[in-house]
Amino acid sequence: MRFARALTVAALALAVAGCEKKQEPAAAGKQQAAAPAADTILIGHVASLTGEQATFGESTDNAIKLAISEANANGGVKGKKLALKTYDDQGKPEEAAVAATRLIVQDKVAVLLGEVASSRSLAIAPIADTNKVPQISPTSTNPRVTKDGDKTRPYVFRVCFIDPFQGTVMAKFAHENLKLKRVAILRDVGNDYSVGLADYFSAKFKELGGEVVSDQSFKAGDQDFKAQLTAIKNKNPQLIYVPAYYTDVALIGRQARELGFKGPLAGGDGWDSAKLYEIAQGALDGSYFSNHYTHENPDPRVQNFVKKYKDTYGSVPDALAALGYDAALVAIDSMKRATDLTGPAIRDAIEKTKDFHGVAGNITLDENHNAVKSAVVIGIEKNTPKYVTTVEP
Amino acid sequence: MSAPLEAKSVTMRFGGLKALADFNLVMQPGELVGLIGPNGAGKTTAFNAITGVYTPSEGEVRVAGELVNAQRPHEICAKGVARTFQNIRLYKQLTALDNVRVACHARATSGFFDALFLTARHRTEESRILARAEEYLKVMGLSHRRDEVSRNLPYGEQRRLEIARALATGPKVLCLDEPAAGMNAAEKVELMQLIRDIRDRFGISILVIEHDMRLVMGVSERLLVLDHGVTIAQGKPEAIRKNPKVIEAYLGDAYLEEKHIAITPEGAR
Amino acid sequence: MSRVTEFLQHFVNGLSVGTIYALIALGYTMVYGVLKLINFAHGDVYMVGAFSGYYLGIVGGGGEPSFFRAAYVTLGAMIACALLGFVIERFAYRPLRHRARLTALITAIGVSFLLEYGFQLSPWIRTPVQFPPGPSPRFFPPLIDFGGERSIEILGATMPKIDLLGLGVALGLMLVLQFIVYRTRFGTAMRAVSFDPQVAGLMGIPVNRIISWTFMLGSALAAAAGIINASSRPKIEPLFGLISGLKAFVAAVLGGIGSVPGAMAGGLLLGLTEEYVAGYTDSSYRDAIAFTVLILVLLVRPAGLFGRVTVEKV
Amino acid sequence: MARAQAVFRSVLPFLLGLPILFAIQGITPPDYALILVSVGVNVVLAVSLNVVNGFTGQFSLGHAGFMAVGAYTAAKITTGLVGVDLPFVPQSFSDQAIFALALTAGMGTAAIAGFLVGMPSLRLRGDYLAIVTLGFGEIIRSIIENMKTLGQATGLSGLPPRTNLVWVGVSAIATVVMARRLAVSTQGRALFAIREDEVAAEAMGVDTTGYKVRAFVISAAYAGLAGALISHAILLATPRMFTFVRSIEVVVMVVLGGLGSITGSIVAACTLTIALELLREFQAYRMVVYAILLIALMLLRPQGIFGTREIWDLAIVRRLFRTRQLAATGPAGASPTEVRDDSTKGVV
Amino acid sequence: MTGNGLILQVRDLRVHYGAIEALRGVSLEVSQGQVVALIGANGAGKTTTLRAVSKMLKPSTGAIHFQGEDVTKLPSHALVARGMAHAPEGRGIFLNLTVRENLDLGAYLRKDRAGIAEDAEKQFSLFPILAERRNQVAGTLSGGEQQMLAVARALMSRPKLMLLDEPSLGLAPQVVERIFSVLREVNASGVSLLLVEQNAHKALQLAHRAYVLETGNVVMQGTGKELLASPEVRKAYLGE
Repeated sequence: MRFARALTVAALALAVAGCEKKQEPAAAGKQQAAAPAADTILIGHVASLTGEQATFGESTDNAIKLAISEANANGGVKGKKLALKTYDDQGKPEEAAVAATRLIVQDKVAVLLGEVASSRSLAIAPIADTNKVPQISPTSTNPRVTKDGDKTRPYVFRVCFIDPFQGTVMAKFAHENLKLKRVAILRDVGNDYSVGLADYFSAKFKELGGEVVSDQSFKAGDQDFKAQLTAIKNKNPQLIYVPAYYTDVALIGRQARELGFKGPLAGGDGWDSAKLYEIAQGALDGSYFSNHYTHENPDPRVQNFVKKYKDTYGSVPDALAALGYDAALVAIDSMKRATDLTGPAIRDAIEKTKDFHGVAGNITLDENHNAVKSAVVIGIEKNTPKYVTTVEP
Repeated sequence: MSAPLEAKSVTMRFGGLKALADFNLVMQPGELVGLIGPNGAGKTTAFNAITGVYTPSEGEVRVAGELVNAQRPHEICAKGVARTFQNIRLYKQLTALDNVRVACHARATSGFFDALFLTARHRTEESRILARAEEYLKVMGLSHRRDEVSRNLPYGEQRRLEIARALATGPKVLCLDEPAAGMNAAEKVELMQLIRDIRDRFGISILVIEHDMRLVMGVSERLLVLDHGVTIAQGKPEAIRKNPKVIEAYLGDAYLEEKHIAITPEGAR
Repeated sequence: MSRVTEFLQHFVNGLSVGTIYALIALGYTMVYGVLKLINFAHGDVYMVGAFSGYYLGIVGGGGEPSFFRAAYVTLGAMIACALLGFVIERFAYRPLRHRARLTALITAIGVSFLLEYGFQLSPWIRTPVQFPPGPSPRFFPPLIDFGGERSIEILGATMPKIDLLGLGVALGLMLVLQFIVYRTRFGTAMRAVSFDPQVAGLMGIPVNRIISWTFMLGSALAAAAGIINASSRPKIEPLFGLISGLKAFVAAVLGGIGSVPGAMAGGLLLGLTEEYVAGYTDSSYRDAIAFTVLILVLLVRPAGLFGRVTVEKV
Repeated sequence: MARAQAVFRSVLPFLLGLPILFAIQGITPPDYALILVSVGVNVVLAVSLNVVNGFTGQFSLGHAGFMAVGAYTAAKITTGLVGVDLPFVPQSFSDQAIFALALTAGMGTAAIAGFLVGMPSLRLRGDYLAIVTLGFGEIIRSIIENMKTLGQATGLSGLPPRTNLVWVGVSAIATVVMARRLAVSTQGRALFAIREDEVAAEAMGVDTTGYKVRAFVISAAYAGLAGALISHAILLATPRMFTFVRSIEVVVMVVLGGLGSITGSIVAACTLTIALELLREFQAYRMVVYAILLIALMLLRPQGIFGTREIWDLAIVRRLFRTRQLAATGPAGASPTEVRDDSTKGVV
Repeated sequence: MTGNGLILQVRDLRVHYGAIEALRGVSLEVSQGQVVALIGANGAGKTTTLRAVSKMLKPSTGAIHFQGEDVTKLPSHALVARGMAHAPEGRGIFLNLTVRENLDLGAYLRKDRAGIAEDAEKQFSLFPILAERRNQVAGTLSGGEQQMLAVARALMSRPKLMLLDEPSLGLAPQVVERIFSVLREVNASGVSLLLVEQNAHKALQLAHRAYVLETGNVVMQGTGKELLASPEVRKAYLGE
């Protein structure tokens, strides 16, 4: 009966697994003891604090912490203090799902914030739906995040615009404002954000009568893009659209210039970071990118946020930080407006968010739970961002 | 009927080196043949060419009449040629029993499917293999070591286990590569008896490479002498011992003076 | 751009990436040569090398970008990484020297994780520098100022001067290594240890010390690669050794792991293959095609380009 | 009659296991469910990789690639057949039947992928095999990232929630039963023989190439199963879930558990998965602690948790249960395959 | 034989391979300037003894004194520094290095470049065939040439005691003669030898003293002549 023994072992292992997990509430209880549930509202955040995209998780988490401490300083919500619980997901969808489940079921968070990347938000969304806890993603721009097939996911929201809009904005800008006819695309093939933007840009630009002369790709983590850029340059485009994160864009800009490409580069909100200019060292002068906001915006709200963030963390907030901050603000605002602090009540309140003044633009949620807001186009001159124009949806 | 094993002008070249030249051997059923020669004479090369470890550069190897030149060792093994190794190559972390059972596998007919779904065929096969393996262990006097990990066995028993393992593949021809290396005189005498017993009991042909003259002369019915890859002599032990070429290349003068090199087991005790 | 120029431009680009791969691959191959261990943390040593240069460049300064500053930062980083290599070998690998090789591979993975995730932590030292650097990328300061034009043109193909210098330094280091390995007492001892550590001990060679030195040498080369790469592509972050490390490992295997000329050839071959694949075919399949080339080479030559297959004695 | 008996024996572990699994499924709160799923999936992965790395002694680093093949195949089937009901049966049953079909198909395609990868690459040894399997894994991922029908980098989302603890449990049992039956069968011993000494195995009639490929194919099939399960648990299949880092995680489990030890793999898979979960509180420090844990464990127990032995071979367990010595329980002994691959000896 | 005349003294040496005890308390002595032979069947523990003495293996218990100094705990390379050389079983030639590099490695711990070059020439005159191949990779040498190289390399460290493991293994008779005559010369120049040899006849002819090992134990010892004359030895090891 050897297999019987094997079976026992398997069962035992599962049981052990179960038991060990059972002890966990004790561990989690410590936190709860420090912040008793009665007068605290817990907000959950799933973020990539480690791994390839750790920098994004760090940005949003910092900004959310800021928003929460501000809210607490202003008296909290419904007389209760807010507390944040962040779990790391290493940038992996499976981990994001587990982390979200744990936040919802075990830590009983009122609202779930995150994730930055669409692929991870997609893993969290069904869990938020099933458990009836609202999820607000700061920056997941893939249209499918808030969709379950054709239906809109009732508990999933975002405070950013979506890829089709942003891709179109830049296509229109390139075609109409810059009057360009020939563009090339360089996309991060392993990144859903980049692929999505590139596809929508390409479709719109062609629709407007332009030509995409070259469509090249790279992979996040690559250091050298000269092969693709040489191929692109050989096709003589007037502009290169690089819908990628600033972590890669700066190097792409430098190498494009080293190869003698003189035209503009263009991109999306992923470009927005002070690091971009620090690393590019002027290589991106003359380029444009679409964004949710500009930190030059004189609105005191924006300036206040930029200053606080800089004081606390020592760097200028990037778009991810701004949107993370907005996501937290929307959550807090909705909780204030909600009839009670149950999931469905907060959900209803979030859904009614209209013309909310975030640091990254005014947020009105449409029937698909996407933020309807204008995009700004920012140009880079002398290695500093300059506001160029606003594109309404 | 064709001979169980036949090598016809087999030549092995490595780069420019001719390790074995024009090697001819016909093993008759039930025959005991010794293969001797100085180190590096090409004895093990001959073994490797016969058992498929090497593919002969020229010539033919036939097992029971079938040409097996390009075949891989496991195919040749399945056709009935088994071997042991000069430097013992047991499965060190497996038990004695399992070492032999692996060899029984050469004759197994069940597949992975049977093993995973515990078919009736699998069960009968397993019990058959177990019985066979235990029998071979018994024949080689290793039953008491059945469940011991093979690397923990004493040297002599490892040698015997290797023979048991080779036998378990159910060969028609058994090739033993220096089976007595590292055995003491008493063990060697036992081994000699054992080799004869195996031949009688299983009716197989045995080819032995051995340095110990007493053993190989005592046990072989026929001897082949290799030197620098060339067969310099072959014939009955008595004749080989007196062959001047062999004495010059290998045996040395000392052997001329010996009167009774081939000793009987009784004589040794 | 004419076809010839384009071809040449790709060649120049591929060369500059290939030398980086080659320098890292040398470390893999040397460590493998003496220990038969895939030093999984080697890519991260490369990363640490770049960061050491970054910190030295900021703190030590050395003033304005100059040749002196470049030399000082490069050598400093090489020494720092040599020490790191020593520590890794001494504490993570040596205790497992006589164990199964996969065991040491797991500690190597552990060390790799430790460096990657350790460097991703948010800083606990804030002045005069921030350490650990945290996940967001940092700008590697320019070490050398060429003044005037930053690039030169060769038959229509452009090459930044910094890349040219990097190429020169890399080739120089490879020559030095070649000299060390094949012309010095230490090199002979290293090759002896690589062939048979036990017998090497019988010659009076202090095997442990040779292995330590080999580790340090390999790590120093990785640091140099880190600096050269960061000078030309001045963005460094804690995970940037991961992909380069993997690619360099592929290059080492391609060349025949354990072979010094093999690592150089493998690195250059991989760099050029990637470049031409991305430049002339579909760049989205770049990695896939690079790996396919690797697999095809290995199927034809199972021990890599320069590796020798030894027939097992039966 | 004998046939019926054989069938009964063959499925007995599942008959015994199912009620337990349903009970576990019934009582497990939802937050533990997902963790148990990932524990189970890791058990499937580790045990199946052990068949190649531990039993056969071949160093494969491509498990994640096969997971991806299985996951995408199954996802394509379940999303394609969403809303399709089998006639005459309740809908829930129909869903489960379709899922079973999807899992089987996932195993099948992964097995085919395993065959295609294994056939050419298994002539290579040691690190060369490792790098080639890693390369194939990356090629598979690269192809997925470029295929529009597979959703490119975004992957396939909105998969129906079909994975539950019963499916995972059954899969884990199936994997363990597979490995165990293999370990005590003549086929499994042939694999051990290949690990111990390939030349001798070949000489004793083991078709080493054929057996290595078979082990590889079986292992790949179960990796495909694991991929299909995890993707239907988080309702998503993206290329990012199947990077080489995932393969490395599985190798870590196998080595930590002890090469060749099935129970070792199970324990290591459970321990590591749960440890990582417990460490989640540490946020960014989590992976640092994990790394230190890994190094410390390996330095303290270099042969893995159980060496090549099984849990019941350990003296302390023996004393506890007074089990009779099992006849030939696979390999025993202290250190795992101490193979120093000298194929490139001294080319420096 | 006085204690002062001993160059090597081994007491109660035990070596374990896992659970197996390969040496079960071997004691032996080598006097200054003597040739001592170890004979015995394969697996009796001869090679293990040599390896334990030169620290290729770690002995479990026992004491080793070299030139009066306790060297039980020292590593291989420290023993070389003290004047012990070991030409291991299977010759241990670095097949990837040239003949000259192999010789240079033999003198690894010596610093006198001139002396090393001089000694290398000395070896070349002792083995002219090696001189012809000095820049050839050792892997291309024949077995006999490799064995000569192994002996030459061991001599490069100017040892006081040389351990030799099966120097005649696999060699043609005339090469064996050559090796043994070299060994005689070497010994005459004052180097003590501890020799493991399967060719017991040759070994005992050369040896001043000899030990017979069986299954990890010394079962007999005496002068070379005594053992040559012993009926047991003649029967068991000389094939008579």
